Amino acid sequence: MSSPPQVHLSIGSSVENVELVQLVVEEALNRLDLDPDDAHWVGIAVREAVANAVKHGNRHDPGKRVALDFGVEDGELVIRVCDEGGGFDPEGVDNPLAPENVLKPSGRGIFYMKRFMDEIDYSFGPDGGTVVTMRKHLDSEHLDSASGPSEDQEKEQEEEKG
Amino acid sequence: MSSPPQVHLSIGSSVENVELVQLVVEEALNRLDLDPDDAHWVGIAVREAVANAVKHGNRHDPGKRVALDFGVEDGELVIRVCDEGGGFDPEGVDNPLAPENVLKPSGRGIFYMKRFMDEIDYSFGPDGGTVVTMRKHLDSEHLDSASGPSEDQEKEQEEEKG
Amino acid sequence: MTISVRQTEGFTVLDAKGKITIGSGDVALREAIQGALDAGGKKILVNLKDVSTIDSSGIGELVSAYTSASNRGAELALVGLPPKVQDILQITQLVTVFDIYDDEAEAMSSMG
Amino acid sequence: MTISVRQTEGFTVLDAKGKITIGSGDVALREAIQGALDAGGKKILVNLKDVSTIDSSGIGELVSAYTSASNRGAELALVGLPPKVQDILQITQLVTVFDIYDDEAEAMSSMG
Ligand SMILES: Nc1ncnc2c1ncn2[C@@H]1O[C@H](COP(=O)(O)OP(=O)(O)O)[C@@H](O)[C@H]1O
Ligand SMILES: Nc1ncnc2c1ncn2[C@@H]1O[C@H](COP(=O)(O)OP(=O)(O)O)[C@@H](O)[C@H]1O
Repeated sequence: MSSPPQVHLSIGSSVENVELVQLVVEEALNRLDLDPDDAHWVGIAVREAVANAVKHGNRHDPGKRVALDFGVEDGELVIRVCDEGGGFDPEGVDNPLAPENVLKPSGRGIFYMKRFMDEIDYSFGPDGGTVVTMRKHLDSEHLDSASGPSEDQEKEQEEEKG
Repeated sequence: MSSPPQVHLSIGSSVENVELVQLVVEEALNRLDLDPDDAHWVGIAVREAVANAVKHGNRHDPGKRVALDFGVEDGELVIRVCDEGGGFDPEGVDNPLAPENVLKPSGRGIFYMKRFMDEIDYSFGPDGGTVVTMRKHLDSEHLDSASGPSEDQEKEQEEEKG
Repeated sequence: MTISVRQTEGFTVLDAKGKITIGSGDVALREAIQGALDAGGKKILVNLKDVSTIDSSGIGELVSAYTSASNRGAELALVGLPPKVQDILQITQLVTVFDIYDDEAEAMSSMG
Repeated sequence: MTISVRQTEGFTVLDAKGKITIGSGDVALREAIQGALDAGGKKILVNLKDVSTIDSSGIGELVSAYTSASNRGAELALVGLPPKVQDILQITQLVTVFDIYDDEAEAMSSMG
């Protein structure tokens, strides 16, 4: 049986690479046959998380890595983004809707991540490093279509050729 | 300074995922500003290596992983593809140009890999697993354009935004 | 993203196309706005009709553009917002901050 | 890959478009060829004009198609090969195996 894609990707810390991660995530989301609008917003949430890992976590140090894990666990889409930075206090982040913040050019990333995913958790390694875990519930419908018969067929046919 | 992309990717063993790897490799090759024809053929070589890892190495077992490392080392593009399979004898592979093989439906992958890359090496882990390392020499021109100033600029501007 | 600039009836119109996102487009937008202001443009329309994706970085650039324009005594409006751009501005309560018009014609007759 | 089938002047023409590669297209091609043979087609043209990429898996499908057609007493020819498809057939010495024509018209007048 075909299983939903479980992808691990790691990149050097440059903003250009955010786009590369995005390509992988879009393709992997396609497989889940998620509603295209939902997929768009999940894509934005990942973009924000990876951008934060590159900018704030690894401070653009190309020698430091950003890792992404994409998978489906117990009917939920689970995406983890890890950096090698010094961490931060998620509770201390300003509310971008507060009147004094509405006109600031930054400070909306985490807000969007929360808005577009069902759950966001931050954890921090003992020696530094930030892990943000983002979850989104999938309809069982999506899981069905991710495990269709197409791959089995191809596998058999490949083996015939063997 | 921007460094050429160093990307690590790992996927479950399904033929669908070959396309996912391909997307990453195409995007990473774009950054090197390689001649588009060369990039096309490097892309095919990677496709063959990943297909072999999925089919022959991991025998389509979705629990087994195929890993790809893409990077530039000493002016050479270096791409490694690793699987968790039982290995094989690269010397024992049939020549697809031999008259008795020309009409076989398979057996051309490694031949194409050799043809499209400058160097192909196979190595095998003590506990199994195949690693194929493929190299292609890059003109110094390509390296220059891969480390242009654009990213530094963006970095400074990001930091202004704070 | 590609961004192209045209002048029409006293307006500077910036047509943005593609993604306004970190690493692909945010900087181009900033430079185009700055160029328009430096050239003395007083009425600037940012046409977002062909923008497929915008992230917090792109939103930040729009906010900066708005602030820069205000500081230079110029008016800046957004036109042709696709639903996804509209939505993301909405949820950070920016639709009330920006002047937003359905299309260029509407913006021109209103800002005339 | 998408593959579409049409009948014209006693020929079955399969128009392939996109990538004929492992996991995206190799199986579709096989099914289309099989379908054409099962339907009794005796002159089959595979039009590769709009194929952007082909790998060893796709090449293998073309070889299988050729063999299946021969076994069933049908003729199979390739038409409209883009340079990259031509090149990859060339380096595994398959250009001499296949009947290859520049375009449909040439194939039809020659196989007619
Ligand atoms: N991975 C991270 N490592 C360290 N600090 C972070 C990380 N992610 C977010 N932050 C902190 O949280 C703040 C708010 O992040 P965010 O809401 O994405 O807005 P922005 O990135 O525009 O500042 C950042 O300015 C930064 O101080
Ligand atoms: N990663 C691998 N693990 C195990 N065996 C392999 C691997 N790659 C190639 N092989 C062996 O080498 C043979 C030739 O491979 P290749 O030239 O790519 O042609 P094909 O994949 O069409 O058989 C395969 O049939 C297989 O037996």
